[in-house]
Amino acid sequence: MEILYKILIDPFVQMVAAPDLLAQVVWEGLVGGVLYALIALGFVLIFKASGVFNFAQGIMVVFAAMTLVGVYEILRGFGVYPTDLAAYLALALTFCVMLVLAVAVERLVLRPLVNQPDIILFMATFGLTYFLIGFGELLFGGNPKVMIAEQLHLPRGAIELKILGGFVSLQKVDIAAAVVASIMVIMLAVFFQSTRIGRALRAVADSHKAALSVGISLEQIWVIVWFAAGVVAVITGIMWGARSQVEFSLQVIALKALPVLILGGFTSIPGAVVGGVVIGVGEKLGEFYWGPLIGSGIESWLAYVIALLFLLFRPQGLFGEKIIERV
Amino acid sequence: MLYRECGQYKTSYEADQAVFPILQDRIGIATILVVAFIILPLTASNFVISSVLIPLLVFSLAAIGLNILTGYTGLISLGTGGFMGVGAYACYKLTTAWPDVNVVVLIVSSGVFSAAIGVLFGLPSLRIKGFYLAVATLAAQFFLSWCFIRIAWLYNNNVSGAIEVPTRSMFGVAITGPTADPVTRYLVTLVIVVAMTWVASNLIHGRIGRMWMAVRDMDIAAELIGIELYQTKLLAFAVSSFYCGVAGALMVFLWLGAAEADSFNIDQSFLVLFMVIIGGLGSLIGSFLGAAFIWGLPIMLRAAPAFFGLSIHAATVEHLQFMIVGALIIFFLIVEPHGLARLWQIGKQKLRVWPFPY
Amino acid sequence: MRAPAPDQTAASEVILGVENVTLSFGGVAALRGVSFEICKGEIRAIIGPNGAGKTSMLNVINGFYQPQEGRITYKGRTRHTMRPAAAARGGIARTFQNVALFAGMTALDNIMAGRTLKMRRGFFWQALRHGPALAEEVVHRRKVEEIIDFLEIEAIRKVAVGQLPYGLQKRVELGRALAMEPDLLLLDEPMAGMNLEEKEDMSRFILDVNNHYGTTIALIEHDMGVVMDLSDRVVVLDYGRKIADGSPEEVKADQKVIDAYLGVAY
Amino acid sequence: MTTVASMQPDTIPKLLLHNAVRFPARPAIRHKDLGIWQTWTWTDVHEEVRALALGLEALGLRRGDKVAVIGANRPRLYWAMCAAQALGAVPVPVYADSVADEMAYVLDHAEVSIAVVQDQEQVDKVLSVADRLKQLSYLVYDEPRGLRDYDQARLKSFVDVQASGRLRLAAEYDASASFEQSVAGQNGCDLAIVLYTSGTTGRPKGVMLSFDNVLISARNAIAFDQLDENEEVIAYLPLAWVGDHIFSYAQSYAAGYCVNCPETAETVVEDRREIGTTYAFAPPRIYENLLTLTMVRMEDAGTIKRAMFGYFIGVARRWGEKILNRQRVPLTARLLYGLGALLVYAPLRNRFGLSRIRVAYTAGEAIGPEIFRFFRALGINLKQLYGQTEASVYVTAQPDGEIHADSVGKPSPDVEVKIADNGEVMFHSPGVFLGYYKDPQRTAETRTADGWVRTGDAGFFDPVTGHLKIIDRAKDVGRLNDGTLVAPKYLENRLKFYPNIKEAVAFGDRRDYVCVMLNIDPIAVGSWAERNNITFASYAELAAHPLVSDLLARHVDEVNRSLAADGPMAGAQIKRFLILHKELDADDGELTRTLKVRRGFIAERYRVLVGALYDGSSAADVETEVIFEDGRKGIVTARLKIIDMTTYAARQPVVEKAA
Repeated sequence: MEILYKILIDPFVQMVAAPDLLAQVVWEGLVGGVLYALIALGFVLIFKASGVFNFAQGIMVVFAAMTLVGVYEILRGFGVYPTDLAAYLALALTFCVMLVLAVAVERLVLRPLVNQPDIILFMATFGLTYFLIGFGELLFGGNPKVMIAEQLHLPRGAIELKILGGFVSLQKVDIAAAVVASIMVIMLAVFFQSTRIGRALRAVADSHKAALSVGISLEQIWVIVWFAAGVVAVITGIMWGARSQVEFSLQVIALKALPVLILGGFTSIPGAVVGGVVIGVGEKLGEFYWGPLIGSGIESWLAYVIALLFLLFRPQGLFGEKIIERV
Repeated sequence: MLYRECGQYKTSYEADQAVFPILQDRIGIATILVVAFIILPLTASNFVISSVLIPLLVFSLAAIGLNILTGYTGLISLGTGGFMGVGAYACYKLTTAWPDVNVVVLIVSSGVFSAAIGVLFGLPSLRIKGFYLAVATLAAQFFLSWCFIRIAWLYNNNVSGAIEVPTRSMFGVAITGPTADPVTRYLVTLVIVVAMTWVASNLIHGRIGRMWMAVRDMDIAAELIGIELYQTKLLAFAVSSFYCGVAGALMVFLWLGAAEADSFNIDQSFLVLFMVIIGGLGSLIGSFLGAAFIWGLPIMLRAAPAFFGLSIHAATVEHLQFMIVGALIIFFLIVEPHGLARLWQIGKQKLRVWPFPY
Repeated sequence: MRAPAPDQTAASEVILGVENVTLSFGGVAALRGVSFEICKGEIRAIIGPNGAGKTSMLNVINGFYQPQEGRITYKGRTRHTMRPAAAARGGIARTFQNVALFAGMTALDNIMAGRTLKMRRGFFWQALRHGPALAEEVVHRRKVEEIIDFLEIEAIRKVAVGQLPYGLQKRVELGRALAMEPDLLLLDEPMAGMNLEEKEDMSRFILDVNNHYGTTIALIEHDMGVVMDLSDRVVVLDYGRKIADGSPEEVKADQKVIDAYLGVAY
Repeated sequence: MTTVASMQPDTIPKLLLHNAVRFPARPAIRHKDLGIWQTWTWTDVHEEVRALALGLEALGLRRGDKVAVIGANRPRLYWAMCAAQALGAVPVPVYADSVADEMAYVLDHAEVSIAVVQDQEQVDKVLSVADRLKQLSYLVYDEPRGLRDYDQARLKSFVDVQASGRLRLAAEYDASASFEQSVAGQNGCDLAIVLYTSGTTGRPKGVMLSFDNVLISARNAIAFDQLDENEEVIAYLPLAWVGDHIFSYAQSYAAGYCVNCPETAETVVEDRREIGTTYAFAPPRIYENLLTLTMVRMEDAGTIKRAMFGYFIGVARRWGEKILNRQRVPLTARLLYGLGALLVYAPLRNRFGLSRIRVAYTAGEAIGPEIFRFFRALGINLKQLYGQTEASVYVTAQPDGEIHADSVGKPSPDVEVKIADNGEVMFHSPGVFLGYYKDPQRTAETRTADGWVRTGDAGFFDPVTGHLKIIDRAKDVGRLNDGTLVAPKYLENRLKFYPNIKEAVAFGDRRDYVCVMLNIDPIAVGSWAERNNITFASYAELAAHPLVSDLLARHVDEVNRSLAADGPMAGAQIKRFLILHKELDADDGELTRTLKVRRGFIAERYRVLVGALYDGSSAADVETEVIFEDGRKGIVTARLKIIDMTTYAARQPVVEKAA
């Protein structure tokens, strides 16, 4: 009885008791969710177009961030000045690196493995992950770096809102992140809906022939999506890096994107966003209000359990197309 | 060439259905067993035994477990590490609860617990498939490693949060704990692994194995010939987790001697998954080859610089190792997606039809 | 064409009855109030132009699809929904239009798999694979070998079915179905994509199955010649409706059928 | 020998009883059926045969009746022969692939009263001509498959017949005794079997052999090659062929060794490998096919492997023969050969299923020296023998260590051989047949009053080795208008030694020069074509391809060169040849059932072509009627190119060294 009360009633009582706290928690979750969403976005892009479940998305984020910072440091080393110039130069170069990466992946991994079963491609991206970890650490060393947030003129500090009879503080970086994320989603949506390439990419998801009929070769499409995913990774890297620091252990956040995808469906961009937010918020709420009951740290798995329960009722995800089995 | 099958004819189905119908194969297996049971214990150094051979056996067993699920039944799992952990912690609890029960018995029976957990997390497998299922197992992985940290009862509330293997002996010989001699631990592990491999091959070559593979290859057709998909999948989960569990127990009790939650994290799951993929999905031999490759490669890479008299910074070696392993995984998937086992098969076939190409 | 098998002319006892079955996917109707009967021991052909709902009909019969309306009476027991596994246990076997074999297994294992339902030995014995389990395995291997002999596929017994030519794959699939010792055998275009010789063989096998084991057979086929030779009675579907039902000759003469097939090779 | 033989059981049924006591638990016969080698010991066979015999007796089979045995090599069909013999009836094996009409002739001529057949196919054939067979009372079939709806009146299943026999054993106290009586009631001089030989001309003749004929020959051969009960043979040649009858039946009973029946025709090679035969008997084409197959497959092998293979085959050709004949060879050669054995020879023997072979015979036709030496070089003890149905096989055979590629060996034990004035080979032996069934006239033509048999083959004894050499059919040895000797078969064999040439038909008798018609070997030439990326849709198209005719022209030229060095044959070089548009086929009557060319028939059938060959025209149109498997008839037309060859002046004959 006691325990039931603790689980079913008590948390909500607390929420009502301190709405500002609730708001704060939700906001935290929201921001976390946005970042999940960004990573999920990378997954979706690639999965949509090449049916590859890209486990390497996580490391791509870290790699991008590392490259950005690394390149920046090098440029500074050459005495490029002012700092913001160096920063933006570094950003530009990072994009180039991601493009190179995309091309390399297409040439060395995807093309030779075309028509292999999904599991094989999935494993290949594991190999890619390992490789990038080793490569990155070799280049930039294993220890954490600080994101060049201010050089990139990311807002700093926090806004203190006096609402709900209390204080809710919003980190400007987080706001920026949210904004950037939304902008990017919109851009992608537009890209997919109303550009030729975008339509081609959508077509690929359905059938490769369709794509060719649009006049774009599969190879090109792969390069494009992987580059797009790379760009997303850079942004994600900056945002994430700005909140904490940049280190290789971050790559496990890739796994966090999985439940998000489950919710959103592997092929839906809005799904990724919504899923991300749901997971982010759910996680924080769970951690904050229910966590203490069973020893904290439930963040680490709550997301998956949420996804799992959700799966049982809607296997194809929120926005995923319904799967009809033909016999 | 080496295979001279002329004159090997079968007059009974028992002989024809045998796991190794070809004489030369039987000889080969016999030799391997002799080497493993007699030659190696006598010749190999303690280092080789305790940090190469034993882990190799342990991982092979885990790989077999995962292979039963992923390779034979076609269900991807990322929870191997977790299931191994269950085995390990269960074994720890058992040995500390019943100090005088034979530890080998406890090691094997600890698999039962992981089997149970495996079935629990296998329940969604009816509704969901492929990567979605992978997520379910991922949930298992993270939930379990959380348990290993948070539930102090599992490690008898000791401050370190780690489990220390108590010394247990059999026929007066210490086989677990710090005092146990590597060779003894090796032999015990070997016996368990060989026995369980034998059982696995029995299952796979019989009705149950065919049911698993049927589900893997074409679940619709499987249903059509009267196979209950759900039960079959759950059975696969149970057996698979059992093997992983025992592997986990062996890992702690006969290899590491101690472990904490981190020993069973997601990386462990991936490691075993690599072994299965590189070794070859749906092949027992592959499980061994894969384990040998994935476990042996880094060791060799670490040894390499010294071997060539180069002095490279340890960290650098570490990084290079990551790169090479990653690259090799991709390389293998490209040249032979069906893994080392297939390479072995092809080689064998070549020897059988020698000197002809086909 | 063929001498009717004695038992079937004797007592035309109904083994399967389909009563105004209606099936639709999200508004698209595949079957509309179809009814017909299959008698014990006969060879019943289901024909019709593409998209007539033939395959859907088979899928309803062995429980892949659940009809929105209508009833299926099998061996006197009426049921509305049924799972394929249950149908299998009830003695309904089936082959597919585009072969659905277990690609990773040998021809032998594929057919052995067909015996699954008949094998009893539990996990424990399976794990030992000696004594009872092995004995059982041997008994069923023998049964399977009889089928292999029957279908004349000795030479490919131990070849992985993936590597077999299409015609042989179809044979193996038939073998797997036979291994279940079914009372009702559903064949979905058993001769699709075969050359003349293979078709002749397959026809012979189908007749022999019906004649040798007295198995009731319902088959979908495009090749009219084959249908006319093999079947005792024919149901004709068009756009999910039954438009004719009767002996091959009657059906052939039926104006509705001819119209439906207008333009289709006849 | 004869004396020894006479002390042993003198009929096959007696041997059965004898073996059941001698080797009760030894395997007598195996059949790969339902995926495994089903095995019957001599005890089992005794039981089976007795049951069948009693059953057949119940069907009214009496002493002297004829029992046709039609089908593939199956234990039950062999038992049927023995069961019939046990009752004093006479088995008449019939070629299973003969068309209904041929079958009708044999069954009718032999006055068969019961036919034991394998399956529906044979039943259908027999029933289709049943109205012409007055005597035929019952058809006993082995496989019931597909026969359910047949009118069962004259059909009996093998199982039922045996069952009725077993019933008698149970019911009648003296059944078993009466069986043994009837076995004991016969002796060596009784008629054992009638084998119909599809002679190169005219209707088949029924060769009557007594138990003595069969068994004495069999025992002599067993002694000659030191065979015992441990041999394993594969039975896959037609039951009606004397070779199979002696090797897979008579000798098995006499020596007590095990006969193995393959699962299906396609799996013979596989099954042979599984069993690992120790004693084999086959016409040359079987070995030719093995060699062709080997060469074709090695063509597809990787470069290194091909080189390795080529090198060691070279080593084998150089030393293998000597080593096999226990001659002195340098140590290095031995070592090389040993290495080769590890890498090539032993694996090849394994692939051929000849790893355990002790003695392998080739007979019925001349075998190409190349082929012959190839197998011997691999360490396979391949030997030639010269035999005839009329002789219960054995006329001459090569003793171990006395092997010459171009001879057929010395007279077998108890056999006397002489050369008639016209060059025809004649023999006299315990194996000499009783006569042709119901054909005293042709019997008289073949066998002289004092028991010498005309083989119809021309030959001579090699003065050096004392071995017999066969040139050709005596009647076929002709002369060109200028008087030079022509031995068509001799030419044909020379040509057929080339893997690319499947069949050859030579003409020349009473003509100005020699011409030949060739059949390409579809496998060999086919793969050659693929390697030279020559595309072709049909046999005819391939045969007509100019590059193919060039290829064959080269072979013919080589033959001409070698003929030039061939003393008496030097004059008979080939002037012109053409390549036939279709394969010569037994179903079209162009080959005999034992696949020998029927030159006369072909000359008649392709009159046009022969004409064209001799009227100097450069091409000829041909139109042939062919009979398809299902009996339908069709017309094949083609325009064939005729190629002119150069001939060479005769050179001093070089004596061919043995190996």
